[in-house]
Amino acid sequence: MGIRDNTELLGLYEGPDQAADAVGNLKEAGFEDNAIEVLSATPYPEGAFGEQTIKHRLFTFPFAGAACGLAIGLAWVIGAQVSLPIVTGGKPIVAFPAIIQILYEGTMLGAVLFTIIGVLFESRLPDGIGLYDERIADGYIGISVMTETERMQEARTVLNGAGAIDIISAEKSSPAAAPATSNA
Amino acid sequence: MNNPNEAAAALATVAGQRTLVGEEELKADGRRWGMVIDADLCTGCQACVVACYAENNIAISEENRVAEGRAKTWIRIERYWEGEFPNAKARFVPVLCQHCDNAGCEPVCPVWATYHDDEGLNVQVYNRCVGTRFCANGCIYSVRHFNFWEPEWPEPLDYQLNPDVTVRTKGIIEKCTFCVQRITRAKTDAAHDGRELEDGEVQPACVQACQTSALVFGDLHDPESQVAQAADSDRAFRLLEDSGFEPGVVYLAKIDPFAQEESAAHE
Amino acid sequence: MQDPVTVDDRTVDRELLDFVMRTPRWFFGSTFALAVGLLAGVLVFLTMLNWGLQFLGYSSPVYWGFLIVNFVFWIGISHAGVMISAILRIVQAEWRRPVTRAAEIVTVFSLMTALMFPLIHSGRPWRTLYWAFPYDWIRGMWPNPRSPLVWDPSAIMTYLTSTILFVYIAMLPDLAIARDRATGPVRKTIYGILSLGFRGTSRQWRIQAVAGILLSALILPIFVSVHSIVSWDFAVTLVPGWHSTTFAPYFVIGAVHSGVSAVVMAMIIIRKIFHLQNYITADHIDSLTRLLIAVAATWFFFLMLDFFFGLYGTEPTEVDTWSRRILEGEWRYLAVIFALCSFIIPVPMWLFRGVRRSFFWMFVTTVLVNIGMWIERFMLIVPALERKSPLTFAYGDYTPSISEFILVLASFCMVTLGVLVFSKFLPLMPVADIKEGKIMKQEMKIGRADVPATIRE
Amino acid sequence: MSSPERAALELSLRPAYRPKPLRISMTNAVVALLVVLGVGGIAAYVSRIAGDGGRESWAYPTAVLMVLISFVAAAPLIAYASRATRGYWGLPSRRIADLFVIPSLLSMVILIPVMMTLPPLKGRANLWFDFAWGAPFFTDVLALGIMLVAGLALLWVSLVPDLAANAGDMNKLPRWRRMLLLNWKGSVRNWKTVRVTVKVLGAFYLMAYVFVAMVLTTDLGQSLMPGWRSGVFPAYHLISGIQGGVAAIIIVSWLIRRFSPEAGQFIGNEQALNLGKLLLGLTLLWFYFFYSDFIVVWYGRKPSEVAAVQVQTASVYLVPFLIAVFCQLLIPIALLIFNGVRRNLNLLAPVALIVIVGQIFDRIRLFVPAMTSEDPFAHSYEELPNAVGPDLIDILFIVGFLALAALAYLWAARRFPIHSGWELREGAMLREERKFMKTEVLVLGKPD
Repeated sequence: MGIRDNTELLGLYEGPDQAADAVGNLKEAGFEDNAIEVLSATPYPEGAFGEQTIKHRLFTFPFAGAACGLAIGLAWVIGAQVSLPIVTGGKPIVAFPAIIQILYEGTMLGAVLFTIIGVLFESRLPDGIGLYDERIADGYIGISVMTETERMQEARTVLNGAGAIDIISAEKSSPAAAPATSNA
Repeated sequence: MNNPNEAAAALATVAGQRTLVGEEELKADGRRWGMVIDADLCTGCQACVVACYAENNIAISEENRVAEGRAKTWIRIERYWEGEFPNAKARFVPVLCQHCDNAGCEPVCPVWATYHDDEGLNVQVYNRCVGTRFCANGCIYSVRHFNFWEPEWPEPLDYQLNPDVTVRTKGIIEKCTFCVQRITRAKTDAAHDGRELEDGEVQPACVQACQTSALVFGDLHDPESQVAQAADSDRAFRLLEDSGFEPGVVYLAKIDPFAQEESAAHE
Repeated sequence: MQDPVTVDDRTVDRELLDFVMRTPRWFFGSTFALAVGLLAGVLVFLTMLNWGLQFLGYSSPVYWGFLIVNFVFWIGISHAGVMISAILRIVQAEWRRPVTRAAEIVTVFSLMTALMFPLIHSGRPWRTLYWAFPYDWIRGMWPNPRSPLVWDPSAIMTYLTSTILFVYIAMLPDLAIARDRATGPVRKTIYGILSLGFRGTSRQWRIQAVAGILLSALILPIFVSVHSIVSWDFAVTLVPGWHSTTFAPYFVIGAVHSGVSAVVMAMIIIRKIFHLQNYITADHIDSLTRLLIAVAATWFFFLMLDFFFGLYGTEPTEVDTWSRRILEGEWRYLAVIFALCSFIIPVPMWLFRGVRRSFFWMFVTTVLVNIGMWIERFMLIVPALERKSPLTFAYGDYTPSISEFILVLASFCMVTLGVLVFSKFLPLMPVADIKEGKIMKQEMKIGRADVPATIRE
Repeated sequence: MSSPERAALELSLRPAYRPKPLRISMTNAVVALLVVLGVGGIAAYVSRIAGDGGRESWAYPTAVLMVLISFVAAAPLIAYASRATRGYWGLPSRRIADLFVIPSLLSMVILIPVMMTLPPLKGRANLWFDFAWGAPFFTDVLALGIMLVAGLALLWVSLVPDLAANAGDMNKLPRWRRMLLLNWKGSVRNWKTVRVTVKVLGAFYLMAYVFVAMVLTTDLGQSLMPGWRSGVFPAYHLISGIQGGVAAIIIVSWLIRRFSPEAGQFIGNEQALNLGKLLLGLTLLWFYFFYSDFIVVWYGRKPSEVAAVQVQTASVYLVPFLIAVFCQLLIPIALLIFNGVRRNLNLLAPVALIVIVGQIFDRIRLFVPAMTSEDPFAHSYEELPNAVGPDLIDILFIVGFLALAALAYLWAARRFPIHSGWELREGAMLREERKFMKTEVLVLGKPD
């Protein structure tokens, strides 16, 4: 998001419909899809604002994690028994029926951890520089557009055209992660 | 199914492994310490119990401890009554750690504190034990005892502690070791003199103390040994045999001529 | 939904985050009381650390007692939370929304509490800590992977870790809301950092939805494995009454039985003390209870399996154990209480709609179920040990000591305290989720009838 | 909205729709083949009855019986599940599942002679503890009978509205048919009756099925085999049965979509996806129940139990066991974790077929050793027995009865509407596409 020579504009809208119009107008004005972000305090059905459909590779993460987890588990369990090969209860040194549990847990743990990483990565978190405004929490919809500085004016007019109650640019508001002190 | 190890071995083959403790492996690496207890000779005199206390630094238990069921007796004489009052008969069964091949106590220990050594002993490693007491649950003979407190001896008994045996701290499990300290002593002596260990050279305290020599100790795999010959008897049986624990302690059934007469009379 | 929802959102946030933002007076009192209870347990633990376990009621051959029972009980409770939220997320049941977070939090804290008990009750806890985590690896001395007591920590750790992460991920949007609603720079900073700068972009919402279902699908198998492994602590031994192949599914479904009841109980309490009458309604309790009926029936089936196949072989030791459990001494009274509390009284009552929709009766019945299930674990574990083998000389009796009761009490205090403190500082209600429900809700007209309808994600 | 739902929706708009019985555009060769095989099966059955082979000779027939109990009889449970949870995905599968009760009638035919050959209960482990009169013969036959009757009743009630729709003018019908159709007027009362009855009967069928699974697996399996004593086994049988049931439904749905364009239009990817998920979950459960049985025995190492497990898995019946494990667990999981496979019925059907094959071998490895054990009164195996292979008659029996089951289902499918039109219409009424701001969303109604 924070590419240096680009500026981010955040327009606030009272209702979802104006916001949706704003997205449409921005597209018509020729701003590319992935420059437009819709900010809302509540999840709306996918594509409700006509924004671009999200592509993600979240489903590949658990498989990778499971593989790693299984490998580590296998290494640990086999290693633990071979490095200390003492007989207990007449059981084999490497007793597979007895170590399935640990392999299983290792696999699942790996899968979960990778999924969590995947979730953070896919939703672009942590994010300390994106524009934000507390009024969004009140149900206002924010439309953020990322443009080159010279097209800023144009974007501003488009956002205003759809009836933005307020427009924030990078200077005016502070990043979301920091204690936001805005004029809500 | 005569030999559960077969089954276990076959089962383990499913897991791509074969058990290391089947009969044949034990034969392969020689010794298998074992004991024969002749119920016919046992008089229930408890000498073995006392000897065990003296040899192995077992903390003395006062009445209330015994009442709590927390008395530590590595070997105990179980006395059962047979028949109704006028002709009731006492039966004595000395029970100690059976040093099983398929012990239920060994695999459940999370820290390898108890395992099977290559001479068939069921070893307890006090330093590793963390006192989960899982092994005590796994043992169907209930011969594993837990140290609920630091061991204490009333005067002057604390002067007779055996220097060869560690005093177990609180919070761990302890049990009969077949007097492993004597076994090692004998082995080192033999090695020092550069000779083989002879049969009967090693005697646990209980065996030594038994005046009717109802207890015989030795190497079950050496066919000449006393214990092997004693074990090879039609009276021989093992405690709770169908559990498949493969105990190293063999019992010889009591001979009771009168009982036979009675049963004959019944027929 | 066309007009701005500003006012609504304000009020929703205020009502749901009320307890986080403003502290009622009773909070301090109750926290203090719970802390005292917890402290009593800690004192008992320290005493045992110093003078050994002689203060517990254990004696040969009953080496496991109240503490392990309590361990199993809390593991059981911990199963409901994630099970409920995961299953409801997967089937996209609308009424899940207010329930999920609270259920997961109950899971987290009961798991932590359960984890304490094997440590407390082991002879040398300071060493026990070693093997919960691989230790001493320089000397090649690792834990024994063949021991069920090593399977246990691995399973519980996995479950705990994934549950906590799951809760955190699902909580990001609410943390963001808390950040915006918070007054005062300190809170703002903390929530701001915790929320990782979540802005609610459409991508973030999308991933939230996907992650919810994906993580649920991953956690469900873990949840099944945990209690199965706990049950194998008992089943792999040859103790008659423990050595039963039924144990794994029986423990799991029993855990769900007690756990879902616990969640219902918790929801009713939360509704009362946090004034969430508008958000937790009779419908939620009703739906949860329908789930409970199915669970209870399944549990009963497995109980019967365990019972019949315990007597099945007509092996004397097994039969002894069972007669000990349900016929002898004080055990028979316990058995009666158990049967009444965990099945006979509550389940038939739940069949009536009136009971399902009355908070009072649901509270009573769910408390009964949990009493019953605690006793069930007690009956499963202890009598079997008292009559472990045919060697009658090795018979023993078990009477819990006062210190065991204190520890059990302390465990209850610990869980309650945990949930209370959490709900003080973090949003216990999934605010964003509930708001989403408002948008998803639709009306459908069929003829003259209005049918409640929802948008299918 | 995918095409099947649209089709259903259009139906609901056409009030005069009559759900048609299945018209399969299939060559008669298949039917002829099935008939021939079926005749062979009947011949084998007769020869078994005639011959005094005793218990051993009924080993493989018992396996067939348990297969019928497993995936054929378990299929209606899926319909109940989808009704109880008001699952939209299950709508087209409901009648398909209900019809499976017709082939499962065959199980009774096999059960009766098998029960005749069982040794007396006294002296061997059993569920009846000496105080059930007429056990096991009477009790088991009764249990199975109740289950089948419940299944038939369920099928009949759920059929009533469709049959009525097809019957045309009720007043012209003979009296008995009107009675059979409950004097259907389509009144609110009629509908309420049908809805409630279908759910109640479904629950009842579930209970009956659980009980049957418990007693049959015990009387024909555990109690005959020395040392086999596993409390979880009935549950294992139950779960694997339901797994097979789902597989069977998948196969039938695929056949319908492949061979009958008219009926096939209701079966879409949504059903495939959900059935696939269900199959995956049940496959995992299969492993769970198998393993929780195995680990306890393996770890406990009680010789009697170990020997029993060894007979079923490790040594004696190793081959059928491995086939079962691969077909019921490994292959399905390896394929079903991919969404692509689950969503595509053409890929799902082969997996389902594999599962069914695996199940047949699984039942063989479980029940043949039990039926052929020399001494059911022994506490444990003295030494491991030899595997008993099927002879020609057994093979005829297996193939023949599976063919008969297929024929029975085919007959039912051609005789009755293959989709329960009323439920399809109800479902279609409760789902609609709406415009939500800039996007189309699917709205589902959930009446209470």
